[in-house]
Amino acid sequence: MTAVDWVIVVLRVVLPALILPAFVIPLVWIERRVAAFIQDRPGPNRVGPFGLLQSPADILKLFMKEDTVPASADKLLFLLAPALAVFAALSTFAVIPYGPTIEVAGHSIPMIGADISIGLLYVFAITGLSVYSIVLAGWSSNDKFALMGGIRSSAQIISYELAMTTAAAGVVLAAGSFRLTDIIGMQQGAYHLLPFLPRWNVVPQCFGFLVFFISAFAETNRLPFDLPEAEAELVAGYHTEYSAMRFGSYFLAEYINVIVASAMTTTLYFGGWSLPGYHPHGILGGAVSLCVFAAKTAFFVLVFIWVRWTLPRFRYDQLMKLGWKALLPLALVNLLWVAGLEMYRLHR
Amino acid sequence: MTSSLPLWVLPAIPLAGFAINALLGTRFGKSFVTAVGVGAAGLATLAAYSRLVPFVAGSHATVVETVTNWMTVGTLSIDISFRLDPLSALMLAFVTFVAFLIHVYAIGYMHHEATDAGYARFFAYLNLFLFAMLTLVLAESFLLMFVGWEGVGLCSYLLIGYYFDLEDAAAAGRKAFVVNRIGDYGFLLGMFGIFAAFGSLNYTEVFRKAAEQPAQFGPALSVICLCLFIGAMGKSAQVPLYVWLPDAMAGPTPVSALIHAATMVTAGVYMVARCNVLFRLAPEVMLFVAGIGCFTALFAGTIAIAQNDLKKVLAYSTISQLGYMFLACGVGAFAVGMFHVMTHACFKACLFLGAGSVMHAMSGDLDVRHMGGLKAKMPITYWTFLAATLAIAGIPPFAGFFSKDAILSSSFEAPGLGRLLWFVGLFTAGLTAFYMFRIVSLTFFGEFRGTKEQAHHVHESPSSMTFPLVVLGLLSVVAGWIGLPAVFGEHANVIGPFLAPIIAPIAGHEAAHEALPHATEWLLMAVSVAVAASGLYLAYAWYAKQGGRTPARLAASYPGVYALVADKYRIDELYDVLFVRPLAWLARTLWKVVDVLIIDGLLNAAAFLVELTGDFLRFLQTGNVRNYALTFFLGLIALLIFVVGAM
Amino acid sequence: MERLIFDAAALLAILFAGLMIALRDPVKSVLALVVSFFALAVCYVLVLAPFIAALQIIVYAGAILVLFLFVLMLLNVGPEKPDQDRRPIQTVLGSLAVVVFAGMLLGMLRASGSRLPALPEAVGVDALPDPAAIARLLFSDYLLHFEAVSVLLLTALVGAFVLARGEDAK
Amino acid sequence: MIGSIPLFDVLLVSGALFSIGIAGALLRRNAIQIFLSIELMMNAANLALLGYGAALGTHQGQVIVFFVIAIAAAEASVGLAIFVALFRHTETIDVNKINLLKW
Amino acid sequence: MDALLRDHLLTLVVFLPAAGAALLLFFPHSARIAARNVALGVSLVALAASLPLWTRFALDQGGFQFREKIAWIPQLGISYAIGIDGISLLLVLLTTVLTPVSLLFSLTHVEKEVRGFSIAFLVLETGMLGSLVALDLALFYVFWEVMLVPMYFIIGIWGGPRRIYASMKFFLFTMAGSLLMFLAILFLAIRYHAATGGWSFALEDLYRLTFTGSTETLLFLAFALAFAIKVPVFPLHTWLPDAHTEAPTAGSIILAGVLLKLGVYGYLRFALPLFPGAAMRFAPWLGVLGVIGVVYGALVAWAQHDMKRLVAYSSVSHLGLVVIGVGAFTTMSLSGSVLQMINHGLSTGALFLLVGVLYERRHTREIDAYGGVAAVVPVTTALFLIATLSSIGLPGLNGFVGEFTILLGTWLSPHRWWAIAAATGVILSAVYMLTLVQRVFWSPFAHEENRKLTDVRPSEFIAAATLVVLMVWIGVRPNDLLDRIRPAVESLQKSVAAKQIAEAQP
Repeated sequence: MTAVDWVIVVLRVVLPALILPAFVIPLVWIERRVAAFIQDRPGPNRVGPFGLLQSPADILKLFMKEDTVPASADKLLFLLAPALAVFAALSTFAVIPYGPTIEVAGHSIPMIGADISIGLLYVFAITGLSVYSIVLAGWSSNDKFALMGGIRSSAQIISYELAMTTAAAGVVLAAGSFRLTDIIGMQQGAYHLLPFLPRWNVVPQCFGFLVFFISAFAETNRLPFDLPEAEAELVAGYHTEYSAMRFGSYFLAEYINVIVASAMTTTLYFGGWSLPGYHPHGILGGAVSLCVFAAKTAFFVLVFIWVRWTLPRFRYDQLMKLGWKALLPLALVNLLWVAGLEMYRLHR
Repeated sequence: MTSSLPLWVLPAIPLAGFAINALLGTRFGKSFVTAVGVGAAGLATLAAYSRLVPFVAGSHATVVETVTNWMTVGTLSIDISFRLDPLSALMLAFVTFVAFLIHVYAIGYMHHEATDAGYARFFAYLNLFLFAMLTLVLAESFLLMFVGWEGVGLCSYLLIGYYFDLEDAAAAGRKAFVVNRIGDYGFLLGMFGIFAAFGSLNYTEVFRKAAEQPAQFGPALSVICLCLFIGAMGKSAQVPLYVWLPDAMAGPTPVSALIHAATMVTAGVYMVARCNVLFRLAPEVMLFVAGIGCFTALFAGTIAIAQNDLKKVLAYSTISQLGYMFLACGVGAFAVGMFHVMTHACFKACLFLGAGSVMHAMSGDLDVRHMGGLKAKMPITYWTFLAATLAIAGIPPFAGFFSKDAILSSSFEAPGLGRLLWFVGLFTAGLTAFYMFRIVSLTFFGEFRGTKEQAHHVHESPSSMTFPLVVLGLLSVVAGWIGLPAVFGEHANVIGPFLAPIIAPIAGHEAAHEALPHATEWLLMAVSVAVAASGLYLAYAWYAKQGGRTPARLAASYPGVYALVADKYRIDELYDVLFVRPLAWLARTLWKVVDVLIIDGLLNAAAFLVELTGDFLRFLQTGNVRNYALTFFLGLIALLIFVVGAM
Repeated sequence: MERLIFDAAALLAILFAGLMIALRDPVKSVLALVVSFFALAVCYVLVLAPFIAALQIIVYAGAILVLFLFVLMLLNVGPEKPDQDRRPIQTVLGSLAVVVFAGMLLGMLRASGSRLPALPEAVGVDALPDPAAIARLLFSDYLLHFEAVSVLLLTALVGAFVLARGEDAK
Repeated sequence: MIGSIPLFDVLLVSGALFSIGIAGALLRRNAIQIFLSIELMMNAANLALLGYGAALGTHQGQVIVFFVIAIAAAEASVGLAIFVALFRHTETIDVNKINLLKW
Repeated sequence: MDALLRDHLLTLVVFLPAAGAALLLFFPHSARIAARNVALGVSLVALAASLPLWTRFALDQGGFQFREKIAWIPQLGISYAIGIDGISLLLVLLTTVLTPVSLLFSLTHVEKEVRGFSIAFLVLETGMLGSLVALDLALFYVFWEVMLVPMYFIIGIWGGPRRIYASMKFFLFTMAGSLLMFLAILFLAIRYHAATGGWSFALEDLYRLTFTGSTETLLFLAFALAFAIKVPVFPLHTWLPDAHTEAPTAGSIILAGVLLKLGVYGYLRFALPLFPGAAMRFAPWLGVLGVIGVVYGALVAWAQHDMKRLVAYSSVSHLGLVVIGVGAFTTMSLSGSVLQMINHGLSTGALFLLVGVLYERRHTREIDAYGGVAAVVPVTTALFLIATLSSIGLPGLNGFVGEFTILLGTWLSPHRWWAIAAATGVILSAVYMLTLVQRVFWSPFAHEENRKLTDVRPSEFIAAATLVVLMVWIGVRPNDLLDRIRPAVESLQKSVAAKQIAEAQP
């Protein structure tokens, strides 16, 4: 391996990790503006043009604030938890392809962190980890609200991960691989029967998509599934005791998760970076694909925000009911359906 | 004789009667039951005579009719086949007839029987008995005879226990059956012996083989005959197995008359006579038979003297008379024995029925001390009873005289102990006359000693009861005339020649029987008549004339003896101490000690041992998971070491 | 390089495993185990079993151990109290046994070291084996086992539910 | 680059982990920790299996491990359920105190 | 269907009850009436199915008939091989008759867990039938144990006050024996493997093995013990009184009627032909134990004051007689033994049934609690009397034929004195049975509470009457049975003789 290859590898892996947090800053602003729009109020508009600098200011504040650690807390874990949250959020992105493999000066550069054969599983593995950050936070801060939050989230995330995985299994079944590039690959082009329809998984697996997307909300603890931090009941849930940048890092992690969730949805059900009928070449192609990918992801991020400011919060038992009695069965049905399709395809 | 109806019909008729009465009797009431029961008996009698008349008229050739094969196992093959020969003919003649009479008698006697059910039961049993008795009589093989043998035993059991709610009746029934069973045990072994020796149980075959080469079977036969005779002892109530018969009087009187006087009890004699071929080949057993018979006659007679229960006296007299019969058989005069069987059937049945009639009049009371002067109140009963008494006492020309005299004379002429036997028999004859006339005097003479209401109630019995009495009374007068002694002329004796063919000639045993000189005959007759008459007179004098003062004085002067005799020599008590109690004790011990203590003890001990071990081992169960885990792991290590060692 | 990673991961795994049994506080030992399993997952990847590694994290770290935590928090079990009935025999014998066992393992390993199979050749990250092969095995040769396990899981599900819901829920 | 780990190392590690697991299982009193130790032992076994699988170039090892994990999941769920039930009664999960199962 | 009836009639008979039990499993717990009716119906169907066995049984041949053979565990040569000869034919019919009879009786008298009871009973029937028809030792053992378990429950659940003790005793006794037998069976199979290289548990294969000396003795003893316990032979009999006494009436009927017979049957079918040498060596012991059993059982029966116990001990006595017949080993005595098994099944079954009639009304088995009840229950009395007479061997009823042939056969054998000693049973049986009759049904009316005793119900009457009819039939026409027994017995003797010769020259 030459030095260039090394550079390429490093870039492939590191860039997303660096860029992603950067996206958060505008995202926060966007959310607040959208929220304001939905609630029919101006929103942040003082700091900088259109209040664009609001978010940087908040971050600055967070960095400046005093970092308190409860005396009765378990120091080590208390400090560890938020870091874990960010780590989990960031490391997911490593396997998500944000563009095709492009040829640049004889080097073939796959636009993806690491194109491993178990990409999807990896994602779920990391998601599974993210629960620890919350549970630990809840437990280590030695505060009953926090603990409640922790317990809730652990149960909630595990439950919904089931539904999510099962839904995703449909996609895997269709693609015959965990490799996300393969998954995108099989979504190229259009159906030969209805050429106007892109061969995205969402078409045959709309239910799978629904389940996946809804579960994504739960996984990211966003409304209407933000029970671990339901301020009305638990003050602020698992991060009640956190302040300053530690709180910030949860904040950060949440938004990154939102982005990642959207990216995954895009990848699994909406052909990722691919554009029906467009075959990218060279750097330009890479750039276009990247934009396409970003656009699709952004759309889902907006949906996240929209939903948050539209729907009320579930009660906990309702949450569980939904997860176990609605989503999981639905996902299973979807799986069966996909299996049927595959059988049909094989026997044709 | 194709036209005549087959022999199997004879037992079949009463069997049918039994079945009908047993199943339907209770439903259709007394008249129906009477019709069926008595009808069955009558039909059987008719059927019997329809065979007998031609038989007697014609040549007395033995007839054997086989119905079917009953059982075939290995070498054993038993046919259901019936035999008509002089012997069975004789039995058949009076069994059916007497049975019929007694059926008739029972109509009146049982009429007061409360429930239809009981009435039906009674007649059903009677019919069943008749069936069994006919089977016994007509059987051609020992086994079939055994069927009848046990059958009559069963019926006597059932009928003795007819009043099952009376303690003593129930007990008596059981006693009768059990004692009979002891006899049957002998009979069984006898049969086994016979089969082992002759390879068959059919009379014809067995007797033929025995008669042809007697030497071959000699030793075995003495055992066989002994066993058979034990059976006879049980059935015919000989010492020491007589104890059931007196108790059997607990049954209804017709039953006593039919079963325990006329027919069943004579089955033993019949059987011995039937097997005369075998017995004659076992002389020592013959002697034994004679001895037992003789002793029983005397023994029972002495007991009879001191009894005050009318039926008890008759019972003992029956035993005594049966002794006579065996005496006859024992001295080889089987025909004579059978002759006495027949005559005895007539007069003893008559006596019992008379007793029944008296009992009926005395409303159930049988104690002669409460009677007296019944002559006037119930003449028919009196006269018939008197006739029968004279017959049994052996007063010529009454039936008993001839048969008894024949027995005495034949024992007199018997070799060896003959004279002794004759003397004892003679004495017993006197006794018989005495005690019989004793009860006659006590019952019919003198003045009434019962209570007022008894006196008021006493009356002659209904015609259904008196009719049989009269018939039997007449019979007990004339029945003996078919067996006149030789002194009355060459052909005076009908029965002897008639029965002669059953005494089959045995190779090498020419019956060296020369008749006694007439003078001796006359003498013997005279002596016996004299003895009997004196016995009669004594009884009359003591009990009718002077109201029994002398005997009372005698009893008073020898209280011990009197009590002993009155208590029947306390034989029952003796048996109780000798056999019943020890056996009961043994049974209890076996149960409580062997079963419970030893065997179960061992078992429970073993169980306890196991439990004990468990109690110790259980302490390994600390209940602490970690201990278990540790043990488990140590085991794993051991295993590992083992494997590594293996490598 | 992968040797380095492996050794590091292995060391980490062993270290935290030790920590797991050393710590008094169950929650902490669970966390220690989580870390240890992570390290193990890395090892799995390095022995060419990425699929299993993923499962390891999803099922073990992501589900089972979370379940542990969940239960611990639910029951709110404090740190182990200093033992009142200490069982010296158990402790001593146990430790002894462990030592012996470890020693034996080591010995056996040394004994058979030479006869162990040869090294598999290394591959690139992108060329990690595809789980499809395993899937094929699972659904062909091991189908019965697979179904059996699925039934087992179902049973366990029901069993766990029945056990844990307690009397009041009836 | 991935793979080419000498089986010896793998087995060594798995052995070490296994021993640690046993030690935990034998020496801890906290049921949960015992349970954890058992899980650890399973993983040690898994590691060995995978190592062999890799060395022999088959997938059998992974399949077996797959089953092991599945079974471990079942076991964990039931086991924990038992603990919950137990705790409800005895307010403790110290196995030294849970010894009702004795004479 | 025709094919089934033609080729698999025996299987049909054997497994009908089991099928019925399976059917009952689907019944709700509360369906008491339905359960008992179904059970009764099924047993009746089984009876109906078993009648063709009687009619289509070829009299002239000694071997097994209605044979079926299906490989079951071919690796071990274990096959589902069944078939019947005269001996098993009669016992099969006895079983199929007694089961409905006992169920008919239980109709009105089992209250607790009717469904379970019916199931247990049907399974029991299959077990009994199976062990009667099995011609493969492994199969036989399976059925043998199948038979054991339901009886254990029947006694242990539906039994009297001391049922637990009784059932435990019953179970342990039987188990102890059958385990030894199991070992012996395995040993046989292994020997067969060693001899031929193939595996087989089939009877006719194992018949061909010949053993000598101590091996044979041990094997024989292992088998004999199992069967001796079941019979039961004298010192091993103490489980029987308890089991009989505590078992529910129906249980007692089956226990006495069929289970005990399986001991003798097993001896005749397995122990004797497999190890004739040893069997002959031990025959004297067998006979002696039989004699002891006869006298002992009778005496102890006499000492009882519990009706069922009395009848139970009478069984000991009667089966002692059967054992003697087997020990004597003459054609006559063997036939007698087989016949006597049937007789005892009928008479003792009837006795238990009628005792049960009283028990269900007065709920006591104490003899002294009765007395003079003939006045209130005449029909019961009559039936009981007949059963008694049959059991004490009155000629004209079934008991006599068996007794007589056994005793006569024994007399003809070298051991004449057995017959002499055993014949005392004739007296003793009269003693204890008539004592029972006298103290229960006759003698003065003792207890006022007996006034309200009701006579037999129709169902009970039918049940008892069936048995009575059979008693009379066998008593009058014993040949119907003997003709079927004869060939079997003769072939048995032939095979034994042949094998003894074979063992003589190794």
